[in-house]
Amino acid sequence: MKYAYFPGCSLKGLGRAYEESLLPVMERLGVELVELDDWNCCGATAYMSVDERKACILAARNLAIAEKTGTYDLVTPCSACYLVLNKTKHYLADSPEINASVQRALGAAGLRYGGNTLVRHPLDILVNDVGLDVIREKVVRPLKGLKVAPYYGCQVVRPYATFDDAWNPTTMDRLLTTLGAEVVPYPLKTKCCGGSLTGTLPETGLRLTYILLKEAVRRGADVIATICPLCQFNLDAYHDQLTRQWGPVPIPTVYFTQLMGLAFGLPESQLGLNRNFVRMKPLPALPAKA
Amino acid sequence: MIQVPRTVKYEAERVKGFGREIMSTPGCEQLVRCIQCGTCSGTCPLSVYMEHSPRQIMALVRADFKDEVLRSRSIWLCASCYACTVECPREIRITDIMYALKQRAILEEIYPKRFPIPILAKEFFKMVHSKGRITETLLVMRLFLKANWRAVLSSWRQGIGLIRTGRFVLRHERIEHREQLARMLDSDLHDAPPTTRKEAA
Amino acid sequence: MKTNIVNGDIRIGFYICHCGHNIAGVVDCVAVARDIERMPGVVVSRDYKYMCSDPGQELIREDIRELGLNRVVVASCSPLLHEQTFRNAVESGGLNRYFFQMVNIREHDSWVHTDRAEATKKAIELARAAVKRVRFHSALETVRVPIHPDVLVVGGGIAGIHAALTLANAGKKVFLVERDPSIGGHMAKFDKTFPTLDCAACILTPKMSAVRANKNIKLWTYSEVAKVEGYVGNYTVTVRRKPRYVNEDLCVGCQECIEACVFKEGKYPDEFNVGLSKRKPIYIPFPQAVPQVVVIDPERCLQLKSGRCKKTCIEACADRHAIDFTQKEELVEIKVGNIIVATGFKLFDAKRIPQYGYGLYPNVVTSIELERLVTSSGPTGGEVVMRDGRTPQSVAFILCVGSRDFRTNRWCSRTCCMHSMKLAQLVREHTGADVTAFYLDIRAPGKGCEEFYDKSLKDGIQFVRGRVAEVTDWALTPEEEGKLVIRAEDTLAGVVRRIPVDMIVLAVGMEPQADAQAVRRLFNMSCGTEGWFLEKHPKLAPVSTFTDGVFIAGCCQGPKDIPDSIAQAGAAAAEAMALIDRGYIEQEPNTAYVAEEDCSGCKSCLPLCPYTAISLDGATQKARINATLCKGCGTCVAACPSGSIHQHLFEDDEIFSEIEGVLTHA
Amino acid sequence: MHDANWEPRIVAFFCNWCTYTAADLAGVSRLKYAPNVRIVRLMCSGRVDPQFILAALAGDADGVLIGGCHIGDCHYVEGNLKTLRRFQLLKRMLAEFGIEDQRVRLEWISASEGDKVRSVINDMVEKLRPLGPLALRQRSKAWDKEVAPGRNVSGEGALVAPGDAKSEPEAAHV
Repeated sequence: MKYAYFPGCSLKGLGRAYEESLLPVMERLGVELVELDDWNCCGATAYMSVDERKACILAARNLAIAEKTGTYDLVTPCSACYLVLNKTKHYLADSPEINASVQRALGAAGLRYGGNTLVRHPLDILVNDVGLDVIREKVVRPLKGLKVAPYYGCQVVRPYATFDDAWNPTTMDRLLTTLGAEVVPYPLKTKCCGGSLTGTLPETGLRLTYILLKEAVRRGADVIATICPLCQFNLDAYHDQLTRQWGPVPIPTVYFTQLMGLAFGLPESQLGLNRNFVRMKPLPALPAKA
Repeated sequence: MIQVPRTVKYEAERVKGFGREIMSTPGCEQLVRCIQCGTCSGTCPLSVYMEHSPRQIMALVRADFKDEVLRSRSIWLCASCYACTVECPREIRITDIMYALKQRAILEEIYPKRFPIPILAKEFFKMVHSKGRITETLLVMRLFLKANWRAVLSSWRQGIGLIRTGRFVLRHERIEHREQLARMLDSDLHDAPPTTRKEAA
Repeated sequence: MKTNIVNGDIRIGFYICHCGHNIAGVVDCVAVARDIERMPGVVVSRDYKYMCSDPGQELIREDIRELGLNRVVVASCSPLLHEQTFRNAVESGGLNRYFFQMVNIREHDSWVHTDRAEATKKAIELARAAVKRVRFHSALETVRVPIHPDVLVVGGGIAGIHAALTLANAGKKVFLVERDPSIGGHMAKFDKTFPTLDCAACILTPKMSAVRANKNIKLWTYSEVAKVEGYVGNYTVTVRRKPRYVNEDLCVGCQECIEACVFKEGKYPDEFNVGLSKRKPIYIPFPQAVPQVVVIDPERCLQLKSGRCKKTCIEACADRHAIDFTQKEELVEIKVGNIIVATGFKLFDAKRIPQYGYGLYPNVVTSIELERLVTSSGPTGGEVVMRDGRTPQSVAFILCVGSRDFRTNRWCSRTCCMHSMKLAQLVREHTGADVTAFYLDIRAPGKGCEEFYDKSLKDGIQFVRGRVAEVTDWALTPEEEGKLVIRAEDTLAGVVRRIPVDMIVLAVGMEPQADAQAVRRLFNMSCGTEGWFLEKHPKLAPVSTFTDGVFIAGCCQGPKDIPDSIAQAGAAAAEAMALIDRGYIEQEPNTAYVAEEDCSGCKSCLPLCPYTAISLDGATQKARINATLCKGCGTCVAACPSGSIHQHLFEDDEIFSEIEGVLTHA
Repeated sequence: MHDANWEPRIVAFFCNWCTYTAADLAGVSRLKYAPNVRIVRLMCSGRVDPQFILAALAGDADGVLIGGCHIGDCHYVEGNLKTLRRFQLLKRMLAEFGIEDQRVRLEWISASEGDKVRSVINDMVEKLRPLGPLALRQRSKAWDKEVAPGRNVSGEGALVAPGDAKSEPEAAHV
């Protein structure tokens, strides 16, 4: 299986542990991710706040480059990138005016976008293309006894719920169960982490982060699994301030791909787990195999 | 002295046609069907910090109170989580309306001053325009310098943590074809190709 | 039979109606009248403010008398609205009523266009077409067909019951067909009724007994209509009677068989108590059920499922032998002249809004569940309790669940505001709990309803205007621990609130029945986009349908409360009676006929007619059309290769001239 | 090519029970649509004789729209099925004559679909606009004779109006 791969800026910066775990896991499953040539920033929420047309152009450049590779499925791990690229796709398809204007801009750089690129999330690929049965076969170290709060955040399931339910997504729940982990009921699984507000207006964003962490602790989770670099950063990097303001909420937040890596028996050091502020406790030793 | 604010709104404060203009933006048309039920505000994780709840913003837009809307911090507090959009019983894409309002505020330069969120948006915009990609740590540093340099002091521990965990990137991420991107972003909005325009000039 | 006076002295009167501003606001009526005036054969061309008014009609009569008109054209609204009005006027003026043609320049022109010039041009062209057409009209006779005096009422809810009783009390014979084992419908489940708070059972049960007692009513419960054939006055209906495995004529409702059933306790969800209690495989739907006859659930009964049961029920009924496991489904054919459809509604499935946690949190209940809880004959004997048996200290009502929502049901269900207020008052009366109602708009337009709202306020019910965003069980503050938490904007106070409560009641809205489309087809009715049965005219014919002799009553036509359902039921009964008592129906003489001299006897028309109105005359080998069977669709006319079949009112010449007329350039 | 003020002219045959009622509903709902259509009421779409369509096209219409009840909903059980079969045959024939596919259209519109009346009419007008006038007589004078073999309709001459359509109303009134 071969896919075009759009890492996004975060996976090269704050969220590099996501890429560090995603790539070996995909390789283990025989999924080839070919990084898009000279991809650019998707524009995230910020670009859309300034200029809608330019935001579309920015995202469309990536869609066009992906289309040119002939591999129509473009895998995008970052929630913001996933949303922005999908949204642009919808805008171009729904509005002839926007489409014409964007095509002109692409044309200025000798590009064209025919509307064929499919923007997909690794969760979608793993559960729907690879399949849980194949994943189960690769599990050498089941995550028995590990209680995980599955946290999806917002932008992958909303507003374009393409592969899962917008209110109660379950793809990651099923994946984690396949890895042998125990999924705790986590009603806040699609609530907002505060996004970039944790940085711009900490007094607002951090409270959202705190609520997420507190409820995960209350539900008895050992770890929160996330699918987005910004969510991971927010839930992981502010414990200092959170503790000062509301008291400790000691729970680590890792990428679901890191948990997959652990279950596949990949060494912790290769999965970027050491990049966490709040480190995950080492898994209990495996019982001797019969 | 006790300030007793007067809250009456005069017709002169309305910018007639503003609401209609926003509602004609692609994706914002459904606003006309809002019944002010407040689901958006009830769903919004950030409405509790807004001086006007999302529902009130919708009402103000429809009533043409342009200044009140564009100067408000509410529109910038939207974190784009899209909860309101999927919950709205009238299928109003509230998040997209917030975007349309933010764009207008930036265009007309009437967003709240020294308010970090629009500043981040603009800095982000500039960095992508010149480099093609974002280097988060550098972006945040710039934001701190422009908006609230004291914040740097309170988050120094975090900075050290990022350095320790190898996530603090100081080298600019950039794409190869930057001039190509610039050409695209600066391309003309209208039909006329650049050559004809020269001729016309 | 038909005489075309094409070459005779054609004297046409043309009238264009302003309809106040409805037409004249867009169409230049004077210009139209002036244009038509110049057409050949037109003797008079007038414009008038309201043609349908008495003076308007008199204008026509007078011109017929004074000017010797023999054709009349009126350009006004849709012929579906006023064609009969003007035909009557023409007739009372002394002319055959079919020397008339109507032009629709309101629904099809002034109401749908804004450009005055274009609309006027269209009106002129449509009017010219009618003037050209009317020349070919001929004198026809209205066909009279006798009407069968019996009536079928479908659905035994309050609407069906009332319609059946009204007809039966007037001496008409009624077949009342109900799908469930008992009549009573939704109303039988209610405790009290708003806004009077009178006991629902006290007003419904006597009517149910009256149905049972009335000799003119043939009550068939546990039965469904399987097939409908025929037309107004002469319907043949096939009713499917499902086996209840109990002989209705022998059972006296002593219920000893239920006592004797091998299941010692109820085991299966009781439909009447919406699953809040359990029943046995043999049961009586509810104590006041009509008929008082037990029924056996074939899905649950050991004997019917496996054939291996001690059959203690049969032993218990040894004297009467009412239990009959050999009963089979029966198809019964009946003849009726009119049909009243009162098939009701179903409640919105609250699970479709996952944010409200119905099915997830046990103390989130629907309004009908609460209704059963507050009823003294209900599963808790009238005690409002939570699933763990505790009495709630705080109860919240969420209104408009599934209603006024583009993702589910767009309409307002009309009764939920009042229904919720009634339940809220009862909850306060029963438990003293704090009650908060979250609403979008309070709709209390019925008689006594606004007063009821006022009473609710006085009773201390808190009203919060705001649609609840979500119901969760995670606590942010100590007082939220262990409670259900509502998050909503209090839109009038302008703040977002989190409100912890013990119990949440979802005021679920009304929806068309799941099989509304199938029922619609069965009776040849139309449905609106929402799925409610469509009335012939929203104001002038609210209980009629587009099929003559088929009437609708109650919530199958749209959400309504008990008084309105009953009013409609009465109206439907009266409409049916009006037809019955006249004794005959008049049919449009738009039947097809064969010009025998042209018929080649090719037989290609024979299979086209769904009413088998066409036959081949054995002697002449020509097609023959039975006018009483013909419904006037004209399909055979269009298909006849030799052009020998014609249709009254839709003659080829008439249509060709109409085509020609609309294509003139005005 | 053609007159800048040219507007497509459409003759519509609507069945009494569904589509005509739907058009009434569009009116009652005050939906606005293009004023290019002239509706002829028939009891059932099954009454639409192919000759009506040809007469309309020959008589200077640029398009013909037929509206009936949805399949399965026909007031007369299955009149619309007959319409459909006949329509498919006619379409093939019209294609032979080089008459564009978009010019003759069959739509199922139920009594409650007022909005569909609007959208279908608007859509048809938009689709006819780029095609320009049908101008059947210019296209084929011979064909003209074939479809309307001298049918003497109103005593005012052949069904197909005389050459100069613009002066026709006056001519008719003389």
